[in-house]
Amino acid sequence: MADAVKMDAPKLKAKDFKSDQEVRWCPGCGDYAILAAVQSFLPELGLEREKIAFVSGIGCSSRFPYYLNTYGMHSIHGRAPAIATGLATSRPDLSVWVVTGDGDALSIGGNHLIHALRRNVNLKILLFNNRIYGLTKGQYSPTSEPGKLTKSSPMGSVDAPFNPLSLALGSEASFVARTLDSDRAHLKDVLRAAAEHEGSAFVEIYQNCPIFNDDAFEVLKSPETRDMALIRLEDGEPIRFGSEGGEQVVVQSGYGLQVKPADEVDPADVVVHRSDIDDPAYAFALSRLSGTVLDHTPIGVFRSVRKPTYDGQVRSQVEEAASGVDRAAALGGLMHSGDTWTVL
Amino acid sequence: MADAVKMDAPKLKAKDFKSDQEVRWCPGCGDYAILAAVQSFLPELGLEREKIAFVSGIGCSSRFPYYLNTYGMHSIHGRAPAIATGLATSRPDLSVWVVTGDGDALSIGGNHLIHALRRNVNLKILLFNNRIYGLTKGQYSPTSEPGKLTKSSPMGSVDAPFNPLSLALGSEASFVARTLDSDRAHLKDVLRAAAEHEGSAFVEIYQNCPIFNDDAFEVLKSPETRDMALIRLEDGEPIRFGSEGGEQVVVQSGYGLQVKPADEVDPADVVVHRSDIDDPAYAFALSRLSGTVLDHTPIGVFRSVRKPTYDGQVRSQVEEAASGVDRAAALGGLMHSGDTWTVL
Amino acid sequence: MNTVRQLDRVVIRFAGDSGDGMQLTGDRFTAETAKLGNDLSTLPNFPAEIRAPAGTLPGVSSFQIHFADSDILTPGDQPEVLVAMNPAALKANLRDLKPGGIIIVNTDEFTKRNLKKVGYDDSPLEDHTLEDYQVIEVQLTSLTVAALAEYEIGKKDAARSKNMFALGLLSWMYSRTTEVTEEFLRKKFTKKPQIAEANVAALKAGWNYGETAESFAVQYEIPPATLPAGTYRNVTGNTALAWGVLASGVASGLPLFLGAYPITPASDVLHELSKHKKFGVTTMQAEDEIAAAGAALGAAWGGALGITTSSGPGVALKSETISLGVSLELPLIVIDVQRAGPSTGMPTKTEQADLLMAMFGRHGEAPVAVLAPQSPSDCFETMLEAARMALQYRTPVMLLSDGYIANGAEPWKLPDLAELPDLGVEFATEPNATDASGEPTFLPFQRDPETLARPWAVPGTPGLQHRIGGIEKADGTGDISYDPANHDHMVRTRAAKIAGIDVPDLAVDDPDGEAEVLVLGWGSTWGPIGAAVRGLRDRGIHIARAHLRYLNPMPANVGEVLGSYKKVVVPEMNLGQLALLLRGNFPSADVIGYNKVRGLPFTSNELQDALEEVVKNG
Amino acid sequence: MNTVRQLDRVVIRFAGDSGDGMQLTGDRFTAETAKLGNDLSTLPNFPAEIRAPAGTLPGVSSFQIHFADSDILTPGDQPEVLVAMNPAALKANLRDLKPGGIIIVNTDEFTKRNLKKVGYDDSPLEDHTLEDYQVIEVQLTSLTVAALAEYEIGKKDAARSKNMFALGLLSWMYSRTTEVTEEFLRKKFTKKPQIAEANVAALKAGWNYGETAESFAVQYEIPPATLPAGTYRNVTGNTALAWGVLASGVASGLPLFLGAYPITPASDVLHELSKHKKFGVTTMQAEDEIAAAGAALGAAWGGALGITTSSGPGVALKSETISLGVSLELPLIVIDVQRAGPSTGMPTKTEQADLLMAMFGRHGEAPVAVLAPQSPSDCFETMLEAARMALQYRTPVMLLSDGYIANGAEPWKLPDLAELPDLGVEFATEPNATDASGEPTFLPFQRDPETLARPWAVPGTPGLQHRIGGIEKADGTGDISYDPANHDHMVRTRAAKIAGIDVPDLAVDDPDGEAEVLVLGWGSTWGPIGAAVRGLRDRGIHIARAHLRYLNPMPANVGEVLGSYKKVVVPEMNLGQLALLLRGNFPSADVIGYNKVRGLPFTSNELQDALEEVVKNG
Ligand SMILES: Cc1ncc(C[n+]2csc(CCOP(=O)(O)OP(=O)(O)O)c2C)c(N)n1
Ligand SMILES: Cc1ncc(C[n+]2csc(CCOP(=O)(O)OP(=O)(O)O)c2C)c(N)n1
Ligand code: SF4
Ligand code: SF4
Ligand SMILES: [Mg+2]
Ligand SMILES: [Mg+2]
Repeated sequence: MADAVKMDAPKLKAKDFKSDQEVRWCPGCGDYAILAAVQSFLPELGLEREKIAFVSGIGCSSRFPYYLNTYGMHSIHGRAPAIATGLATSRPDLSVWVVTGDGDALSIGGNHLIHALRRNVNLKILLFNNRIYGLTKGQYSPTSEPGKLTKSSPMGSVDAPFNPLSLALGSEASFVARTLDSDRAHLKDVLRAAAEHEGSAFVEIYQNCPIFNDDAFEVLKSPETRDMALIRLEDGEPIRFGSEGGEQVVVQSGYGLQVKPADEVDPADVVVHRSDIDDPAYAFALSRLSGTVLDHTPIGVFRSVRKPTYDGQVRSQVEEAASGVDRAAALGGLMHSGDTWTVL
Repeated sequence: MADAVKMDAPKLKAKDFKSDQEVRWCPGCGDYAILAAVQSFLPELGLEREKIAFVSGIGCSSRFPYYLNTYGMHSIHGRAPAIATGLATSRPDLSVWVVTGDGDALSIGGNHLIHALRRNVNLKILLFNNRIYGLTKGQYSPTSEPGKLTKSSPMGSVDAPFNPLSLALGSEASFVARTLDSDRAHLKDVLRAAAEHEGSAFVEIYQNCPIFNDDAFEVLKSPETRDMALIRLEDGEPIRFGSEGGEQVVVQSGYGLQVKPADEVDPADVVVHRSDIDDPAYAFALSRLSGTVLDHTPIGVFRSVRKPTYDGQVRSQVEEAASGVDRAAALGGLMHSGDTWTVL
Repeated sequence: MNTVRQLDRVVIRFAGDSGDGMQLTGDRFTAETAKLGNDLSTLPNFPAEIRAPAGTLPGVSSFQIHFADSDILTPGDQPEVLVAMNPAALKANLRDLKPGGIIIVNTDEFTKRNLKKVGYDDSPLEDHTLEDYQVIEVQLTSLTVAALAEYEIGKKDAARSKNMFALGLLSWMYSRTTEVTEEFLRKKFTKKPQIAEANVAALKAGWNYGETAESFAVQYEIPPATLPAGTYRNVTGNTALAWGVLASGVASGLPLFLGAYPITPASDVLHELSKHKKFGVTTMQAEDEIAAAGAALGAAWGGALGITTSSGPGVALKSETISLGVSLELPLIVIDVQRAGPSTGMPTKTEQADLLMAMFGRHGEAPVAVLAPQSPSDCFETMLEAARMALQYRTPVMLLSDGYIANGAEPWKLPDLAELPDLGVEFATEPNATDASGEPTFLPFQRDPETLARPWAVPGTPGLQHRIGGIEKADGTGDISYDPANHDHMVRTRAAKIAGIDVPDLAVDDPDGEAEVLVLGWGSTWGPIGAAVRGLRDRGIHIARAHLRYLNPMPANVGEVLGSYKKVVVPEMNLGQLALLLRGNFPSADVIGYNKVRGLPFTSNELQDALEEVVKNG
Repeated sequence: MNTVRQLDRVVIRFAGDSGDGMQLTGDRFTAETAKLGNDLSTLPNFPAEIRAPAGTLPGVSSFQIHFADSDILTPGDQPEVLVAMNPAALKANLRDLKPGGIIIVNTDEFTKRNLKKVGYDDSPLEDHTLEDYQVIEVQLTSLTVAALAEYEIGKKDAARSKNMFALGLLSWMYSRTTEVTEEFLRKKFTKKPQIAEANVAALKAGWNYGETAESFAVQYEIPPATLPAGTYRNVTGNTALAWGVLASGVASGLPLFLGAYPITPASDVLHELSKHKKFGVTTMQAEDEIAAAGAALGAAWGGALGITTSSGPGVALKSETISLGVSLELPLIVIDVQRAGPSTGMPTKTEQADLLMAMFGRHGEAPVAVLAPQSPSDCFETMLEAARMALQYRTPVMLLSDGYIANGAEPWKLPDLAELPDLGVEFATEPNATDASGEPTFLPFQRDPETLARPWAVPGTPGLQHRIGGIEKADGTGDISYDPANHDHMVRTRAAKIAGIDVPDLAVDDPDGEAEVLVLGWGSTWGPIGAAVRGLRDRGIHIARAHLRYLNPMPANVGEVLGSYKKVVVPEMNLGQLALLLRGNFPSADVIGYNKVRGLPFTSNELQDALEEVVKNG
């Protein structure tokens, strides 16, 4: 949150963040769970509702702002980070959130996303990744697995997908995290960390689209598979996961990371997670543990480092220049500066 | 180069690649050196001139195609990768090159660049990075160092820059390299490697703009400083550089890389460069050795791995489906398929 | 047996929840109707973009079919029969129903809970709501479940076949046979014969229910229409467009390249073409609309027929790239399947408000050809025309379809493919000039004196290497030129090239030549205008009509046509865009706009009233 | 002493290599001229975008100044005096020079090598090329170097001051004093006094050379003009625009947010505003034009005055975002500094061909206000007007400047800032309605009955939380609505809001009321048209004139004005864009276009001829 956002907690409840609009996603859509988690998290911000603004693009996910009793803008496809940058830069008193989808953020909106991240604008960007275009009824997206059969790829998609976290890290993102629609507690933890981060916070939320890409993240959710697939990152803790008898750990391998059975590894060699490493190489390596295949998928905060924010610096330049200036007088001064002459 | 491009070398010379247009960059512009290097390299492609197409965007650098006696398109700002994708996908017999600038490729054209790279379209993308907007007379660019004073940033730019190689790697680029306008031999080596690579080849060329950003890369060029700053990557070789008495080596440090005095390091610990490592984490770590500060700047091929190309796969789907098909007959068949009825 | 009554035309609307399979039901009824030889026209209506919860108003999906014993032009203004699968479907569609019309309701769904979901306090079946209609109550769900008792499928699955029961019932009512659908079901579910048979059983049960139930006093017959001889199929505008693209490939012999980014209601063109790689179509789902247009232009440079499809917001984004196409003088077809705007607007609703953007939505003097299909099947030929213009004149062409045409369907007499136009292109392969020293040379901007088209020398052609770009170029050489006179010349030449595109004269339909009022439309208003004109003439009112397919350039005789009528009425689903162009170009014509911007096609009734008003009162 | 001759007006052009400092020279001559009380108008002409090699034709840079003893309107059609610093400058500018005009050449640069660079086989100083002119040969370089011999600077550096020598010479010729420039040089080079003094010395040497050299038979005097009393400065259009933005901030009390992406010829507005952070201006150099417009819109939502600046290609890219602005009904000012198109066109050249794009270049019915300044200084007030419209009506506004206005300069009588309009905005802070249950509520689309503007409740306002978006919204509540009647209503309401914007009547200048022909222009043709009209009237020809600042909506009396003249001539630097709008809206007017698309402003001579033709021959 920007410096100027006040944190004198009003006592609001989740229900205070519900708007009067009927929620219109398909039954079973992961967006419902995310909405509920966000509504139950927002009181923690300690802000009056009017101090919060959600900006979205276009997509199922981008309907999100309508359902929150905050200020909201449902803008146009892909442009939310740009619009939000204008808002956040000119309004340090607001907590500005962007809600976007894998198509909205990574396809048409890719440029605005990477630029918002490199600038480190004080935005919390929630990317609902269902690995499909939901709203336009099921085309593959930049995160769909190669070979995916959709209406626009009847012989299988041939586009190699992005790894959103790698892309964010390659774009100099200062905060990068991943979480899951179905894990409310984890989702809230990540939102909290994002909100506390000063600068751009990029949060990928795996979101199920039961209609066009059902069970895309089932391996991370099903009791049979999740323990062996989901890696919960905890700062300062060795990276371990797996079910009883199948404990796994993450170790360094070359310049990257690798999963190994715990019993084959000296505990001292297990990677201890640290999100505050300045060099993004570690977080990048971590982002490569999973991609389109979710066998070993870390969730949590990959990276969180302090860097100057774009909006903060812009404002301090303006404040420095403008402090104590009488605009009207200064305008007169400007206009009369340099070569002028008088006709009597 | 795409499979179908024939390599039955005609005996062409650099001068055969000169067009009849007068070259119009400012005196001393690094673009001249790059042009000369490219003209002297092109005969090595072993292609007739008509089999080569250069597509550029807008910028000083983007005037490049005019000066080559090949097919050329000087398109619009930022869109060259998209246009070239259409050409490369439909014309496997051509060798397609993109010439772009740091503003063209990374500012307005960022999205097309990252998508071309993730798709691994068979394009050779040459990014002339002068860390400034040349054509529009000197505004800062997405690679300008923070604090840069320009017409649009009179109090110093506050935008954190991209590291173009990190961005490319975060975009799943299969070939990533860097070279220097002033080092013709190295430039040609890198162009050769790019041409030989099947898929997208991303080449950053540091280019001096004497008018608006003079000597931006002087530390890499001046005899006093270059030995201690420039790191020449050679596949299979330990990464060493530095002038006599000041030998430096690169070692692993955490998940990243670090420069150390050679005499403090066990030779076995010196990183041996390999561009063919599948995990991009190494190349990414390498890309972090320098950024806006050029103290330790690797040049050469950072990464070169084989991945399926977008255009190749698209074509094989079309070829598979279309082989032996009589289009006219098939159209009749299609139109008469399903529910039809006849009125007599 | 029941009474059989002869009708000349009927409009039926099937309505239910998105999950009820109404589109399939409509589609099957259409197939049966087509087989019977009726002329027909259909219109699906999808819910807004996201699937709303079951049973709610926003979740209602419907399909309307108009069929008759003579040729018809629209899917009908008002349904006479409404099949309502649940309370939401009833509520959402009731106001459109003709007074006195028939309502067939699935009473099983009229539960308290479902009624509440749509704000009915009391069941409309029990109060006065439906007083003015003939209501036929059928327990569609339970009858279906009962009929399928012997199949080894769960109750829930069985209930899903209720749409087939409804289809069977309606088929009986309107004397359609069910064989086509039986065949279809067996084919569709080849791998699940159990499901196929259950559906067939439901279908038959519905038919038999009509035959036996007491509730159905009358059965109707609509004799076949006398249509021109030929083989017909039903086709939507988007499919016809896609097939027109394929046909353009056949007719030109060129490879096809579609660059597209999904957007409602244009996505289906991408989907359809993606299926037909065997025609040498490359489809690229690009990262955005700009890239889609750019890739198509790149492919066009390389000698393909480059096409890009989108709807308003996406077409707006392509403006700069289209302007490059104008400057490069390369063929590029831009398809805009218009939807209601501005901004995101109403994405599933139709509109004609992108005409002026198509004409003028680019910086600088950047003229392009613009044309518009008038009906779903007409998309095929219009697409061929767009390809002809683009290829022959080396220019971007804008094709303006709309949501109504895109999703609506009508019978289409399949064209004889042997008569496809020859769209073959001669690529430049040789120098076309000599330079100062007498050497042969290639001038990429030396034009064909007739068409003003420049030569198209694709990369790969030996000896013709040249450079093109968006900066102004010297006529002939194509070299960068800042010469003032050259720029003026080039601006005028590009304009003259477009103005000189060969387009057929505007045909006027004025049977007895006594009309004083002309109604002039463009695009999808063709059907409603035609129906309205027919209605007026049936009542002895003289009115002339004409429909503009070619919006830029307009046919040479437009001025003359306009001049021969006292008044020209121009109905448009916008605030008067064609009207502005007509007034601007033919100031002496008395142009009267009729404009509604409701996201819906005109009804022929409202048009009849409006036209009559002009004819009577001037 | 030489003869002194009185002149009433002179046009001088300084021309040299890009490296010769011609812009500075022109600028200084302008300052001296302004101080003397002449009215003046200037026009710089830069080489195409990239610096060409020294001494070549594409590398020529020039600066033209027209000054007179009475008020003038243009920088002059044809220079009467050409200062040519090298052969390229001579060759590039010669054809513009008035027959009989004076050429001052720097003979030092007329070397074989330099002559060859521009294709002169023989020196034009020695053959018949310059026969029709008065040629004054000066060894500018060597005289300068000689004059600076005593300064401790290298010969090369000394030679660089030759522009100051030339300035001194011209100052003497036209009886200007050099003090202003001396002061300027000393200030500019405060940190390098050596350089300052060298330049001053060169300047004085030039002046003295004129005073003493035999070659100069005549010295000229141009008496001061009688201009309205006040303080004046010279101002370019881009600077006046930027200052207009600052003034809009003062007048509205709002913070200012500029989102921009560099592009010729608009970049200077960004540069100028970047310098003035003390006015509370935030300038963002965005990643592209779409982001620039988006950020400005986001800032506008947050309560800033949001502005985005670009030129044609960039404005085309903003279309979709502007359409969102139309739908959201938020203030947004879009400045298009037009340049020659289509596509990249001729970026450094002027044109007026974006008018129809400004009007119609968006999907759907997306009306915006459009207005255009008529001269460099007029940009200031036009910008204030744009701000008024945007803020009061909550709408995007397009301001169409062009390259001619942007870089051209003219004296500007500084406005009295106490008389700035009050552009204060009342943000919504309280509920504006009651809901069904009687509770106070906020309806973001409940409009002001007068202006039809909706309330502007900025995020952060307690209790007024609401959501806005690009999907069609119900009037009043702003909730998503697909209701057909509501859409029609909203489309018409947005149109009515723009149509209802309060704009002053069009003023007609028709001194004796006897004119039958009206010349109607817009934008930067104001000066040339004015000069042409003056010329005609001087010759006793009756002609009326009017100039449209407000292009959408047009003033209420436009129809009436057009109707009172037999013919209306509309000169435009495009193929007839305003003419189309006028014909379309006022079909009974007889509109005659006069169109040249050469990347250059009209000359008043050509306009005079064209207008005379219409007056005489109808
Ligand atoms: C300019 C533009 N292009 C295309 C569209 C159509 N469109 C709307 S949402 C969308 C993609 C949605 O995918 P995603 O961002 O993944 O969101 P989801 O629906 O899956 O949540 C597309 C292509 C549009 N509205 N505007
Ligand atoms: C749509 C559009 N926006 C802006 C411009 C103006 N413009 C031309 S080149 C350029 C940036 C050039 O910088 P870079 O890409 O780094 O190339 P360089 O000139 O430095 O080689 C800009 C902003 C344009 N031509 N088109
Ligand atoms: S289509 Fe998918 S993402 Fe969209 S609302 Fe339905 S389930 Fe959710
Ligand atoms: S401005 Fe810079 S980059 Fe452009 S041509 Fe001149 S020196 Fe080269
Ligand atoms: Mg998605
Ligand atoms: Mg650059």
